[in-house]
Amino acid sequence: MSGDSYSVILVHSTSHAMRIEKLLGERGVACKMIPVPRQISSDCGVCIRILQQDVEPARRAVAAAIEIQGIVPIQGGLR
Amino acid sequence: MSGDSYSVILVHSTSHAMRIEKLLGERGVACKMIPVPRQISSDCGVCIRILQQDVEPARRAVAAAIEIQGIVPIQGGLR
Amino acid sequence: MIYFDNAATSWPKPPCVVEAMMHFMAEVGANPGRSGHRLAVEAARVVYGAREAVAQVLNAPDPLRVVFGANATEGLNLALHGLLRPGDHVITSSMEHNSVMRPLRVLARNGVELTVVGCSPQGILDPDDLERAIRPTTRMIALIHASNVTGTVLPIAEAGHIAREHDTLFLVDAAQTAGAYPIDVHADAIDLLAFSGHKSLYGPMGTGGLVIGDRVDVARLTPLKQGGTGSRSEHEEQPGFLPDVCESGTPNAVGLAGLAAGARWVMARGVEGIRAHQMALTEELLRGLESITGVTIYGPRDAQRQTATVSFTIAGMETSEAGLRLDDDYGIMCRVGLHCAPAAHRTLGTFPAGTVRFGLGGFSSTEEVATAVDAIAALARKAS
Amino acid sequence: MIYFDNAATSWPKPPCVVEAMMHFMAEVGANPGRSGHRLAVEAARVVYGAREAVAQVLNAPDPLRVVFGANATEGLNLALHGLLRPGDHVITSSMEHNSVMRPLRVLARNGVELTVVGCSPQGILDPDDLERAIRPTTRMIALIHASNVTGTVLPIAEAGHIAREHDTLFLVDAAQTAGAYPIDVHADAIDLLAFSGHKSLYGPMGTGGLVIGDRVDVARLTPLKQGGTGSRSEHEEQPGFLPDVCESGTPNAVGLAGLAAGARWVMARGVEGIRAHQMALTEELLRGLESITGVTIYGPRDAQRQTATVSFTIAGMETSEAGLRLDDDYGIMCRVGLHCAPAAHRTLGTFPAGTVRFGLGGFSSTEEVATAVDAIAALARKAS
Repeated sequence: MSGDSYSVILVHSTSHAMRIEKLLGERGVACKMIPVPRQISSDCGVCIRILQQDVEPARRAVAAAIEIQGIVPIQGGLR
Repeated sequence: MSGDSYSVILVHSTSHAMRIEKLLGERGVACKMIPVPRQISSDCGVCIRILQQDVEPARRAVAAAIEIQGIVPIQGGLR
Repeated sequence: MIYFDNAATSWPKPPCVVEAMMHFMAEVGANPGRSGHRLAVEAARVVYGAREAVAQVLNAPDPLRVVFGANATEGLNLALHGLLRPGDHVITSSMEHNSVMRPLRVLARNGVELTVVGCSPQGILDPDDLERAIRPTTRMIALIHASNVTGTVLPIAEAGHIAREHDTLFLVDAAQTAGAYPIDVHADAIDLLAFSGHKSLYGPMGTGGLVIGDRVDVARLTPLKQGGTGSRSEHEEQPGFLPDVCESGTPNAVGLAGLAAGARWVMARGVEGIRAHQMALTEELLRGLESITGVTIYGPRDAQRQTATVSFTIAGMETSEAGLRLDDDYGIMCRVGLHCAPAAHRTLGTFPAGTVRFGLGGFSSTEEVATAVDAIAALARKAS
Repeated sequence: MIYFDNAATSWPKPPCVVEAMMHFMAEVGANPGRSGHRLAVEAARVVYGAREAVAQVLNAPDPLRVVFGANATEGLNLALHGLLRPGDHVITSSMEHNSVMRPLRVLARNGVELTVVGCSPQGILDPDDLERAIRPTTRMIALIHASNVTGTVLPIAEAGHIAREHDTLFLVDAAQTAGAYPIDVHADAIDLLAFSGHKSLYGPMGTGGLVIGDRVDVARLTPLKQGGTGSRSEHEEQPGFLPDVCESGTPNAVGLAGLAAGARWVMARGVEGIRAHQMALTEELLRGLESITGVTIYGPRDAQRQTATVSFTIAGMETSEAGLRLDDDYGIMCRVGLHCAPAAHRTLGTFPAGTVRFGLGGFSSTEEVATAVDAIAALARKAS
C-alpha cells in the first residue's frame, strides 16, 4: 500500500462518518476511519480515508445523502 | 397471617420506600412493599406494610433518616 | 409468572438483545465518536446501526435525524422545551401522559399558551376539535399516539394533516406504539416523534429519543444539555448540526447495541405481524373480561382501535388490592393506579381511584390471557 | 491489544458488572418505581442499591441525594442550568472540559456573569486566584477535579473551603476522579458533585449523575426535564423532592445494576488501593516517556499530583499520525487531539495541535506501560 496516494473525506461528526462508511461500503468503495490529520481543519476527530482514485465515485455516493466538509488529498505518513 | 393487623408507612417516592426497607431490614422489622391502598392519599404508588405491633420500632428506625408522610393502619384485605 | 406490565417496559427481551449487549461489553466497550482507534470506531458503528434500525421501523428518512436520549420523556422534553417560546401556542389532548403534561405546565407558567383538547370518555379524540383549537400563534400540536392507560389510538394521520395545513409542527409521543403499531413518520407528516427504546422496540431501559423531521429548523432547537460531542472540539460553543447538537456527553452505547438488536428483531418479525398477534390477544382479553360480572373496561373495547393495553376495574375491590392479589396469589404482574397520567384518568372518569392495567407484549400468549381472565373472574366473585 | 483510553471510558469492566447486567436483563427486567409488583420492587431495589454504592464511594451522606442521569455531562448541566440565573456570577477554571464550558457559554449569553480563572501551563490552579475572583454576586464555583487532558488534580479541598467561607455553592466535575481518587463530599465541603458511572466507577456507559448536598435548596433547582416519576401521579406538576424531581421517565435500570456492581467492586478494592496502583503505573509511564528524546509531556509530570492520565507530543509527528500508528502498528488504543477541552489545551499551549493522551485504568499493567513506552520510543526515532 505504501505507493498509494490517499484523500480524506472531512465530516462534521462521527455519526456522519458512519453514514458515509455505510454508503461507500454499499458501493464497494474501500475506506478506513482515521484521526483527522491536524494540518487539516475539521469539525470532527475522525475522517474517512479513501484511495485517491476513488475520490469521484465517493463524491457521487455521498452527494445526495449527506453534507460533507470536503475531500482533500493527504500526504505520506497516514497509511 | 390472616389474623394479623397491619399499618402502612406512606412515603413520597419509591426511592424513599427502598431506603426505609433497608433501614427496617437492618433492625429486623419485617416489611413488604405493596401498592398504596387507594382510600389513603399518598405521593407514591407503593408503601411499606408492617405489622401493627412494629409501628413504634419502625417509627424510631426511620425518624432520623428520612421524612415520611405518615404511618396509618389498614383494614382487612391487603394481606 | 405472567408479566403483563409491558406498557411500562417490555420483558422478557428477545435473546438477541441481551447477546448484543454482552458482545458490546466484552468485545467493543469503547466510547463511540470520541477517539479514532479501532474499538472507538466499532462503538460508533454500533450506535449508528441503532439510528438506522430505529429509522427503518418508523420509516424516518434520515438516520442522522434520529437523536438518542435516556427515554421517550427526554425526547418529549427536547421537543417541547427546545422549540416552544413565550407567546407560542401549543395544543395537546386530555389523554396525555405526564411526560407531556408536566413539561407543558412548566412552559405554560413561562408564557407559552396551552390548549388541552378534550377527548371522549373512551379517550377518543375528534380531529375537528383539534382543528378548531388552532390559532394564528399555534406553533405545535403534541399528541400521544396511543394512551398508556387504555391503549386508545389517537388519529395521528388526520392530526398530521391538520398540522401541515396550518403550518404548525406536529409532535407525536410514540412511547406506547413505536414497534407495536405501524408508524410512518414520512407519510403521516410527523415533524417530531418521541420514542421509547425499551418498550415495543425491545431494547433495554436507558434508551429512547426523538426523530426530528426536516421541517424542524435545527438552528431554532435549543438542546436540554450542552457538552462534549467529539465534534467541533476547538469550540466552546455547542455544534449546530444533528445529531450532535442534542447528544452531549458519552452515549449509552451498550444500551444502543441492545436497541439496535431489538429494532432489527422487530423488523424481522414485521410491525404488521406483531400488531396482528397483539390484536388477536387483545380481542381475547377484552372478550374474556367483558364476560365477567362486576368488571368495567375503559377505552374503546375494540382491539382494532387500541394497543395491547387494557384498563379495567373490579366492583367492590380497590385497584391496589387487585394488584396485590394478582401478584401474590396468581403471579400476575400488572400496574394499578394512575399510570403517571392524571389527565387521562380524569377523561376516563377513573380519577383518582385509577384502574388495573394489563399491558400485553410480544411474548404474551393465549394461555396467559386465559389464566389472567380466570384470575380476574375469581377476584370479581370474591369481591361481589 | 492495549487499551489506554480509560479516560474516555474504562474497559474492560470487572466481570461482576457484566454479570449484574445480565442478571437484571434475565431475572428482574421490570420498570423500577412505577408498579408495585415483585419485579418492579426488585428493580427499584437495584436502583436504590446503586445510590447507596455511589454515595459510599464518595462519602456522600444521603443516598437519596444521589440523582442519576445519562452521564457526568447531564449532572453538570443539571447543576449549572438548574441553579444559575441571570445576574448570578459563576467562577470556573481554564482547565475545564466542554461539558462545563459549553453550558456556561450558553448561560453567559443569557445574563449569567462568568469568570474563567487562569491555570498555570501545567494546568495548576492557585486557590488565591480563585478567591480573588469572588464577587458579592458569586453564586457558584465550578471546578474540574482532575483534567481529562493532563490528569492535573485541582485543589478542591481549598476551593471548597473558599466557597463555604464566601457562602457560594461549590460544584465539582469528578468525571475523571470518582472511584480513582479519594473524594469526600462531606469533608471537602462539596455542594454538587457530577460523576461519571462508566469511567472509574466501572459501570456501563449510560450512567452518571449528580450528588446534591444539603446546602442546595431543592426548591430553587430547576430540573432539565419533567415527566412521569411514579410519584405524585395525581398531579400535572413535577414533584419537588429528591431524587424524583431530577429523574423523570424510565431510568437506565440495567445500567444502574452494572454501576452498583462497579461501585461495590471499587469499594472492595478500596479507592486508596486503586489510587496507589495507578500512581505507581503513572510514575513508570512518566519516567519512561521522559527518557525518550523528542517527547514532550504536559501537566505536572508527577504521579502524586495527577491521575493516571498522561498527555504528550512527539517532535516531528502529528498527534493524528501517532494515534493511527499506535493503533495500526502496535495495537495501542489512545485518544489524540483536543479531548473536548479546548480551554485546557489553550492553557497548556497545545492548541490547536492537541496531544496524544494515554489514559490508564484499573486493569492496566506494568507490562503494558513498558510496551507502550517502547512503541513511543520507536515512533520518536522514526520521526526525528
